[in-house]
Amino acid sequence: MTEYLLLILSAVLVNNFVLTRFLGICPFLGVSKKLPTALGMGLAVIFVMTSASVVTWALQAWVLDPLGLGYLQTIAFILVIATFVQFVELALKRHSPGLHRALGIYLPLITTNCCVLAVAVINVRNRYDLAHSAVFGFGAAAGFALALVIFTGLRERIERAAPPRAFRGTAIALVTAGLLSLAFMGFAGLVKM
Amino acid sequence: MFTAVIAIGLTGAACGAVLAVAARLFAVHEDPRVEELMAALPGVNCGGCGFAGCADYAKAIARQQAPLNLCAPGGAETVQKLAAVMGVAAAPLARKVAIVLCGGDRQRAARKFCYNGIADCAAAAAVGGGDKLCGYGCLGYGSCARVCPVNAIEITPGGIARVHPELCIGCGRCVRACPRRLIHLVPAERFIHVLCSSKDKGPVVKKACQVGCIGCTLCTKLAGGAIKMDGALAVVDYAQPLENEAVIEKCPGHCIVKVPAT
Amino acid sequence: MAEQTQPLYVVSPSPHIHAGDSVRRIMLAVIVALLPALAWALWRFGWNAARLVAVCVSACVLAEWVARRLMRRDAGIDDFSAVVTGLLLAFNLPPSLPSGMAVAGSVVAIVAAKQVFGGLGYNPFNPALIGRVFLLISFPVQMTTWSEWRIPAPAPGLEALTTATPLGLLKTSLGQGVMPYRFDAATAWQFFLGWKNGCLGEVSGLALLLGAAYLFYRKCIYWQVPVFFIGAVAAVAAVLWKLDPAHHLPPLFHVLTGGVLLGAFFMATDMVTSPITRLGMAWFGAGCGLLTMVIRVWGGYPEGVSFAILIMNALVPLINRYTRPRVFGHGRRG
Amino acid sequence: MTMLRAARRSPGGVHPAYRKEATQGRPIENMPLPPLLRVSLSQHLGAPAKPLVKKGDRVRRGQRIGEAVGFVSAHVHAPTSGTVQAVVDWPTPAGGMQPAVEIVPDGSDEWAADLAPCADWAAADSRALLARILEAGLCGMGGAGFPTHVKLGPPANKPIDTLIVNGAECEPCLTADHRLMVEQAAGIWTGARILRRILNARTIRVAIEDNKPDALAAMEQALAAAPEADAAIVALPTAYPQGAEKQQIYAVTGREVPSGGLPMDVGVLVENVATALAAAEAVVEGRPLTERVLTVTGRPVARPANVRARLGTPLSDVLAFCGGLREPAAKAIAGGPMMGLALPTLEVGVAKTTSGLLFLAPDAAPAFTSLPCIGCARCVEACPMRLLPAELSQMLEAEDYETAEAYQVLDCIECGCCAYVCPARRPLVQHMKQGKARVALKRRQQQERKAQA
Repeated sequence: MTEYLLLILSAVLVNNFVLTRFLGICPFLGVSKKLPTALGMGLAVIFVMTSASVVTWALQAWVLDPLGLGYLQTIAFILVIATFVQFVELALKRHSPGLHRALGIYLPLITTNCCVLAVAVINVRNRYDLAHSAVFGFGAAAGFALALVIFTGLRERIERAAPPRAFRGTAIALVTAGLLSLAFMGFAGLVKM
Repeated sequence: MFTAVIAIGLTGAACGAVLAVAARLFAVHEDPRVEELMAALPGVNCGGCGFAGCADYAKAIARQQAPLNLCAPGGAETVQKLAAVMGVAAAPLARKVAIVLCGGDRQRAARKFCYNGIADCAAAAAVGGGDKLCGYGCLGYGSCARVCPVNAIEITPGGIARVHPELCIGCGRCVRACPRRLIHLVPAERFIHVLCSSKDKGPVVKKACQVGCIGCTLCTKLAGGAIKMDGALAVVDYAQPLENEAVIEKCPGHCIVKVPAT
Repeated sequence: MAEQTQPLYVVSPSPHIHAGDSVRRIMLAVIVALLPALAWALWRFGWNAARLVAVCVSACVLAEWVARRLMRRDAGIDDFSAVVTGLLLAFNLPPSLPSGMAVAGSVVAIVAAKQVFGGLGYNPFNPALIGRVFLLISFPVQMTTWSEWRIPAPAPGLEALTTATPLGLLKTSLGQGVMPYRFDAATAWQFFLGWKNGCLGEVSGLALLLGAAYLFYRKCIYWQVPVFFIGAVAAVAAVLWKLDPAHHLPPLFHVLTGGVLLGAFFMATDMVTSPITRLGMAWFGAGCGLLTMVIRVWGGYPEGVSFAILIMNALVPLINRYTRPRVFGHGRRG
Repeated sequence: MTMLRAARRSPGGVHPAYRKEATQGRPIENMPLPPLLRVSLSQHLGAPAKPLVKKGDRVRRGQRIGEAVGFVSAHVHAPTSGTVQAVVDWPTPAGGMQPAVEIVPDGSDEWAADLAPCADWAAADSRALLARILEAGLCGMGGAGFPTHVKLGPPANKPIDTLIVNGAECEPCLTADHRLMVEQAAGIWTGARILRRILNARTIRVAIEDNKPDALAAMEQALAAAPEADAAIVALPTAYPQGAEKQQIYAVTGREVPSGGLPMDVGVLVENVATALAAAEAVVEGRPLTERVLTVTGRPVARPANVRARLGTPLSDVLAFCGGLREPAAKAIAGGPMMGLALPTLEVGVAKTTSGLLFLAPDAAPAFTSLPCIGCARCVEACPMRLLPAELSQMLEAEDYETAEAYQVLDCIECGCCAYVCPARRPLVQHMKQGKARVALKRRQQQERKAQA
């Protein structure tokens, strides 16, 4: 059991997908204006990444490997991820239109979110079994959500700052994200993978 | 190669089936025209039409609850596009620009006290009634300039707001931002304006400002109905044409000016 | 109507009197509070300390002046905040660090961590710590070479000189399960007085406490952050020490070594980057202490104070949001 | 059991040097009639009074010259006998333009016998007493100016069990209430009894800060001379804003007025000592409110004093009576230094709410700056309502009124403690005032939209 815990800990703190592996930056910047929206995005990404890890593992183990179609990995994974995202979008539009409108373009963009594809590919490369893939998928998504929530808090603070004209808007957000990842480097070596 | 096509084809088919079921489960009705109307609007979200943004204005048009010519930034061609989508003929909209009806900057208007507080017109007006002796004049703390989406309003070194007509898109945000209601939307081609909004009588205005309207009514005679008196204040009626430049020299209060038209 | 009886009155919103304090006086108070630690550093490390402090402070002030001119803002250096950042950055550097790196750290601290956000009050992260962590990650070797100090060897009578810091020794030797040296009252007193190596400002606990007392007197810091910070460090260390005395040192060791005292009283209590509610300060301090111990015991770096404070700085907006006091007239019967 | 300690310590608050030495020992001086009285018809909260007189009319002292308009308003009476010179729009201390009646006194100071004095008010019916209070045009003289007859008539379902007479006078520099308590303690107790009779409340508490020992002693003697059931004096610890309504109720009774609520929601009513005295004069001697005591002080003032001036006396005349300015003053303030209104001109008449006239020399008038907030949390420490002035002011600077409303900006009592301690000298109270106005406006618009939909 501690093995799974360490896996999650390493995915959330040590190799955080956003702050250490620098993946999923566009929704990280796009959705970090208001906290409720960020929480909504975090949950959506957790659902998509966890389920995508499971399904992509199944796809790899039962379809691609036996048929020797490893080279089709990316296309198949994207196909599955897109389906999940479309599913989430329809569900959200039906059950919470407010969150759907707030997330706006960034919801369908989860398909192109590199975190989702990355977790699927890493699962395959590290030869994780089903349980490990699911746990790692969940850990990676939790890391993304944690970084997103912390960054949204920071973003609401620097919205009130007065950076020079050239740094207003996304530029100052990127500088802050850089400093945040500098801080997260403290967790380097925390878990002996 | 053949097995690859079959494998990916089947996966695709499975995903398609899942989505088909989901689409029926989560069906939501939405008026298709709203997207088209949104495309026609400039998307500045300036609120000039009185709605919270282009999306709300589009929804209101789709429900036939709003006229088509409210979008000032869009101007005439937007009105045509909206009319096309709704299949309705709509009257074109004359382009309007904002103008600040006050000319008394720090050198020409006396001050009542030295103000010390937030550099914002609404805040300054609430402290001691504004630091200008004239109770109606522009305080020059830039509330309008900060609100303008296209930076068309400049606060002159003399501390008064001046609109650059060529930049103004007529969205009307500055009109709402000015606590003293000095900014009005006027037809773009007009170039003669009475730069004063003080309703005080002549002697009071003379003590407060060197370029105030002292209510001598001379301009109303010369302009032949295009300028009317509102108490002791001359007000231009923009519905009537006004070409007679003689008003500018004859005005003893020096408050009628020629603003270069665009 | 109203003739001018005398020169125009000044009219402003209420209140019309003031307690008298200003940002400048607060920064001066912090500088005065840092003097004891500075004196000990000069005495203990000699010329190196003087060089580093001079380089850092002047680099910070110059960087701020140039940045403000580039941003066409008023030259904000008269509030001494750049001097404070320079001093604190110098206190976080090993004495033997080359001046060029110190200048680089200063420029990053002032420009990247403060002025780019618009100057004092807008920066979410503590500038001095950003400078230090930047240097630690960019120049790991130079940032971890220390001066010698006399080590109380495990067996009595044996004396040895080493250049590793107490924490550095702990990290390396404990890895092989060997206790580096005995830690008893005499050693604790030696550490507290300052007879150990480490960064310029963190060596002498006594000097830091003197400065902290002055800050409390001038009401520049509140007790919540330092007490919960040191409390959390001591608590975690005590639990680990109880569970496995062979591999962990007592809590007093963890409190007296590394940057805990400097961090708790001067870095974490930086007004701009710490919470504004008392409850929030408590959580902030506890968080800093916990993360410090996590990094020290399980992390890759021997010292975790800088990273812990920076990570907690990132959480400050969330802390401020969720620790709001109950407004008068709300809650019970409101 | 006539002297009690505070039940609780109200949160936050600051301790400014209270600088009352210049005038706390000086007895009240009656000011002679000025050459011209300019009586504002809007000396109270609520709608300004409707003028009843026109140019050339002859009036006598106490004759009603302004009619209350609507429920929350108050009558205005001629402060002396004379002829009405004009009814003109004139700036008020807050800067707005309101109607005012200019009267040229004829020196006879002849009373109009409108209100019959009634000595045995104990027998009179409480509704008659309340009518007399309305007739006399009384309003809160502590500074708010809320019409007293409205306050004394709470709805039936809101019984009042405790009347608090506010003698805290926590504003630095002001000593008007202090001198009133020392010189006319008996009158204040009579007024308190009358107010209790009207409210049929059970308890009377007179709250006085413990930095006024002579006032405490005088009030205690007056109470001992005419003992009263369930009446006592509460010596409150000196702090600012101890005199604020909500804070004083909490300190004296331990009850917390709910947010957005009124003191009557917790069965308490607070009245200023000057208002109690005016109630006594209105009922016992049948005299409407025509004059009040104010402290003229500040380093630039030649002879600081407590002056009893007629309502409408131009402040320039009051200043002249106190020997004028011996050095240039940067600020002239109506009221105290913490919540007073800075005046653009001295040509404003004394109003029912003018508790002081304070002059600040240029070096003693600190200026606000727009430096950024450095998050030092001293304002959070000082706020008596436990709000977050630092966060609120930054939100209001960024015009984010929704979050400001969620952070309870409407609960701000504008006491000035936050701006007083702010090292960055930010105009926090102005941010709060603007925020409250915008949030209230937004709520009204929402209600209108809901009403239409």
